[in-house]
Order: sequence, then structure tokens, then C-alpha cells
Amino acid sequence: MSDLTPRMPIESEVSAAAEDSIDFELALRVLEAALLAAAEPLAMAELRKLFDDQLDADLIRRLLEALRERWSDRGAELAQLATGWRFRTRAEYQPYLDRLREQKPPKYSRAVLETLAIIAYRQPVTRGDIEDIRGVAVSPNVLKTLESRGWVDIVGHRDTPGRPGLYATTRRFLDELGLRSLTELPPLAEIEKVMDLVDTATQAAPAAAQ
Amino acid sequence: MSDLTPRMPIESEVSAAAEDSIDFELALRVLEAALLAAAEPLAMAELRKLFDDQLDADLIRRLLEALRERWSDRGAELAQLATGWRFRTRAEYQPYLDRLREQKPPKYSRAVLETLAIIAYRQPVTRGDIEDIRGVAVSPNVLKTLESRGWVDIVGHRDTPGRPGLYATTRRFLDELGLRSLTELPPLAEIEKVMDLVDTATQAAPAAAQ
Amino acid sequence: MAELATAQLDLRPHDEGLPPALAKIYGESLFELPRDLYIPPDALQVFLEAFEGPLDLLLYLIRKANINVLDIPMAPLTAQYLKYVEAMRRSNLELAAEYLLIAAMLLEIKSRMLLPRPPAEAEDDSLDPRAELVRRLLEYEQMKVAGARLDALPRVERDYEWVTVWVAEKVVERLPEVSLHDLQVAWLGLVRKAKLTQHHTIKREELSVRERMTSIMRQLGGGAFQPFEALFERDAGVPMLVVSFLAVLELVKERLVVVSQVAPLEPIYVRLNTSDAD
Repeated sequence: MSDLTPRMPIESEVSAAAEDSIDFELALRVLEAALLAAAEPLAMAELRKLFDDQLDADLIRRLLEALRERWSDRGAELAQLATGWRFRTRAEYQPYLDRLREQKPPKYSRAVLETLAIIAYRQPVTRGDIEDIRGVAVSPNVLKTLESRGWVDIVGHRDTPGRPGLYATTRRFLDELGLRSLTELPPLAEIEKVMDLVDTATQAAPAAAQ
Repeated sequence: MSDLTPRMPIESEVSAAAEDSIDFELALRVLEAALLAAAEPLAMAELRKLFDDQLDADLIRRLLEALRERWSDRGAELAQLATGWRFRTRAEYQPYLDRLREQKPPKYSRAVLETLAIIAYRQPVTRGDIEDIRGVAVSPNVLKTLESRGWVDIVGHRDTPGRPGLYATTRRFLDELGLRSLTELPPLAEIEKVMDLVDTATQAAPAAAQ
Repeated sequence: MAELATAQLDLRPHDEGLPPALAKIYGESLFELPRDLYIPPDALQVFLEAFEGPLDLLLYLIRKANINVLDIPMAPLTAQYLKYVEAMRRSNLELAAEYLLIAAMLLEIKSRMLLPRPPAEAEDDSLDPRAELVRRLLEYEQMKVAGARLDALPRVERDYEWVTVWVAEKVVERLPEVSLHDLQVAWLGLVRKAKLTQHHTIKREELSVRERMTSIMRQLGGGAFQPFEALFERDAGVPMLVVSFLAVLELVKERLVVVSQVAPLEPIYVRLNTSDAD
């Protein structure tokens, strides 16, 4: 295989190369097999070991280039990383691959959702306001979660002792929930009517049960 | 993509197909990316999920055939196994790949192989059954070796004193030996015919023995 | 009997089902059973280990002698088998019970074959005393061959490797998704829990005012005074002007902004209510 060394092993020449091409093909396939099966990127030292150190690094680099070219229109690509070479799937097919993962997106806790609802409907509100409405203390993590998501921020401070921050929802919150404006938030009146009915029902129910 | 259905998607026609070929190419690459990246064989249901169940199984099978054909002269090949499809490197390059290995894969003793054969061909069997056939006690290590490789497991218990475990082979056993089902096991030496001969022979035998 | 056995069992090589080499003894591979009875004890140990048990040993003897397994000459086979067992015992090798069991079986078969049979029994095929032995030998041999064939199948790791290409996916943390429905439900929970009677009546107009309040506060975010008119977009239409005006009033009422005017008819300025500016 060492007689390959003088040739420029670029893809287009493979077919042109007469006797050499067999060895060249073999070397390419060995590289391909090894890189496809490897669990980690393969460093040059390992790639050379595939050929019992009979091919020099330059030739292997040219083989890798040829391999990369050969993979230029496939489902995966040959990538050179800090620690070596490896195949990886192309990012453009990721949306399809994601369909195989049935993992459901995580859910926010009730505390987060209630806090978000209060900020959305009652903005601008302080943390104290939120606590008044929820009837419990609001953990700093809850507000941090919503802030780091970019859905709420502090738009000012109320002029009361401690000058608490006033929270409001952001443009991004509207965008990510598909709203053009806060007025497109679901009207609460209807829910409350349902609530009233529920309340009436629950008030009526005990009587029926007795 | 469903308009592809009537076409026979064999490799040679891909280039001929005009507009269809784009979708066909895309589907092939998505399959390729998913199969290359999978850590387990992908079953048809999963392959269909890649395309949101929009492609029927028949079409996907033809795509897989096209993909297999496309890989016919490369470092790896697409194999159909018991639990689905998966790429594997070609055996002819293993001598090169072995050079990267620190330790050799295990070789199995005859005791292990004979026990595996009895479980594979006679399943489900108890340890006692195995001992009857082999004429020797079966060391616990032998069964442990096969169980830890994930090739056999206990699928139930025989309703006899001691309720001995019944061993059977796993899907992984089939996958790792490149078989789609137990019917693809190498055929047994034809013992039935031989047994007929035994009967014939024993009819003739008494005269000879006397 | 010993001579008889050796004489009758032709130990020609037979290449099916043989272990490749029985053992290494003093650096030499042992491919054949020694023809004479003396086997060095070391060799015997290794020899024994080369077999998977008495059935394997018997099969070896039969196949090696090229005997038809369906017509086993019991006397010489039994004799040869017993010689090995005896040799093992003499060498004080630990002998698995199975070897003795098969020895007993062989002796029993041999003795039954020497006995004249009652005519009635001779009719019955199954009563050839060797039938059970033959069945066991054949079944064992079948599995032995099957084991070798399984071993010959291309197997992952030894003959090929699985391809598992790295997934290029960018590490995107999947963020929780929130739907409008979630917000409704959350509010519903609040209403149920806190029995809000006053706060919870939120009309669309009120929401648009609150939205405008937020945007005015953002606009004043720098803390500096801004002209009152700057808070109103001229082209926004009358409803929007009203909403903006209500928003400023609400902000003043909630003391979130400070409105100041140096003198009547002078420009009105608005700024966020910051205490250090007080």
C-alpha cells in the first residue's frame, strides 16, 4: 500500500488510478469502517494503526479528504474535531431523528404557571402582589425561571418601602405564545363563569349527598 | 412524498426520476442518518415514525433496499435483523479494525457453544435437559456467560419439583448473530433420517449381534 | 480383552468432528489417542480435558475408528472405553461421575447383547440394547455440530462491529412549553384557591391598559423625564390614545410614575418614580 504515497488521492483521480486504485479503495473502506464503528473520534495515531503504521499521516489526511468528499451528499458527514475524526449525522436531518425520541418536553410547576398567569393578567406586579394573590411565598427560583426564559422582566420599582421590582411580561412572551398583544390572552370572565357553576355545583352537591 | 409510491425506487432509477428524486433522495438520507446513528436496530414502526407515518411500510422497504444497494461497495452494510435494520461494518475489514482493539472479543468454549446450541434448537429447556443431552453437569459459569452476554434468559419455570428455570434465546442473540428469526439458524444435521436408520439397523442388528 | 479391543478398533484418522489437537504434551501436539495403554498422567489429564464428557469421548472413539454408529461393536468399544477409565483411576485423576455412569451403561448393553433373546422380544425393534445409546450419541453429536455452526456464524465484535454514528444534534435544552390553556388553568387554580372576588374580573379593556402601562414603564426605563406627548403615538387612533391616557392615569394612581409641570401650560414631563429622585 506504500506505493500509493506519491499519488494525489483525490476522489476524481480514484477512477483514473490504474493498479493503485484497488489499494486506495481498500484503504478508504478500512478508514470508513473504522470511523463508522468508533465510539470516540479517532486520532491520527489510531488511524495509522489501522494500517500498521505503513501509511504516513499525510497520505491518511488525503484519504480522509477523499472520504469526506465522498460523504458530501449523504445522511452523515465526516468531521474533524479537536481529538480526531468522526462521522456525525447532518444537522439538517435532526428534525426527523428527533421524531424517534418520544421524550415529552418538561413541564413547569404549578407555582411557575400561576406566577406567570398573575404577571400576565395583572402586570405590572411586585413579588408581594403575587404572594398576596397566591396566598403563599414565591420562591426566588420561580421568578428566576421566568426571567431566564425571557418571558418576564422588571420594568420599574414601586415607590414603597424596599422599592420592590415590578414584573411585567415581555415581547418574547407574546411571541412564544403566539399572541399579538395581551388582549389576546384568554378572557377570564368565561372561566370564572364556569368556576361559579362549579362552585354552585359543589355547594349543591353536599346537600344531594346527604 | 406519497406520490413516490408507484415508482420502483431502485438505485438505477433514482437519477432518472425527475421531481420525485428530490423527495426520494431526502427520504433516503433521512433513513441513512437515522440508521447510522441508531444504537439499536430500528424496527419498521420507528422507521415510519421518521416520516410521521406518512410513508407506508412497502415504500420504506423499497427505500431500504435502495439504501442497501447504495452501500454494497462500502466499509459497512445495512443488515436486516430480528428486531429491525442496522448498519454494521463488513467482516472483511475486521482484521484492520482489530488493530485498534485493546482486547480481543471472547472466544467461547465448546461447553458454552454446545449449551447455546441446545438452548437455541431445543428451547425452552431446563439445565437438566441440557445435562441430559451433553451427558455432563453444566457448570453455572456456562449459563452465566450466555446470560451476561444477553443471548439467553429464563422465560419461565417447568412445573416439576424444584421448578427449574426454562432457558430460551433472546432477540439480541438473533441480532448479534445476524439472524432474522430462529428459522434462520443453521440447519441441524438430519438426525431423524438417521434415527430411521437406527430402527432399520436394529431390525437387522440382532442377527449380526448374535 | 484388551488386545482384542485394540485389534478390532481400527484407529484410522477420521476427519469429522475431531478436536483439532487433543492436547499438547511435552511441547508436541497430541492429535491421536496413544495406541498403547500407557499414557503419562499429565497427558491423561489434558486428554480428559479435551473432551466435553463421556459422550464426547465415546463419539471420538467411534468416529476415529470409523465405526458405523448405527452398528456399534459393543465389546471392543466398551473395552477401550474402560481402559481409559481404568487408566484415569490408576493415575488418581479425579474422574467425573458421568464417565463411570456411561461405563456402567456400556457394560450393561454389552452383557444384554450377549444374552440370547426370547423370540418375542426379537420382534420389537426398540429392544436393541444399543438403541438408547445410539440415540444419545447422535443427539449429542447433532448439538456438538450445531454449536460449531453457531460459532461459525458472523458474530458482532468478533467479525464485525455495529455502526453508531455520533448524532450531530446541537445540545438544545428542551424548554417547557406553555399553552394559553395552561395559563387559564393556572388562573383557575388561583381563583379556586384564593377565592378572589375582586381582582379576578379582568376585561379586555383593562388588559390593554395594563399592557400599555408596561410599555410606558419600559419606555421610561432610563429614569429620565420624557415629554408627556412622547407617550402617545399620533397615528395610533383614538382608542389607543384613550388606552395610553388611562394607562398613565393608572400609573400615576399606583405611584409608578411621576408627572411634573413647572408651570401651567408649560410642557408636562413624565418619569419613573424612583425614590432617589425624590
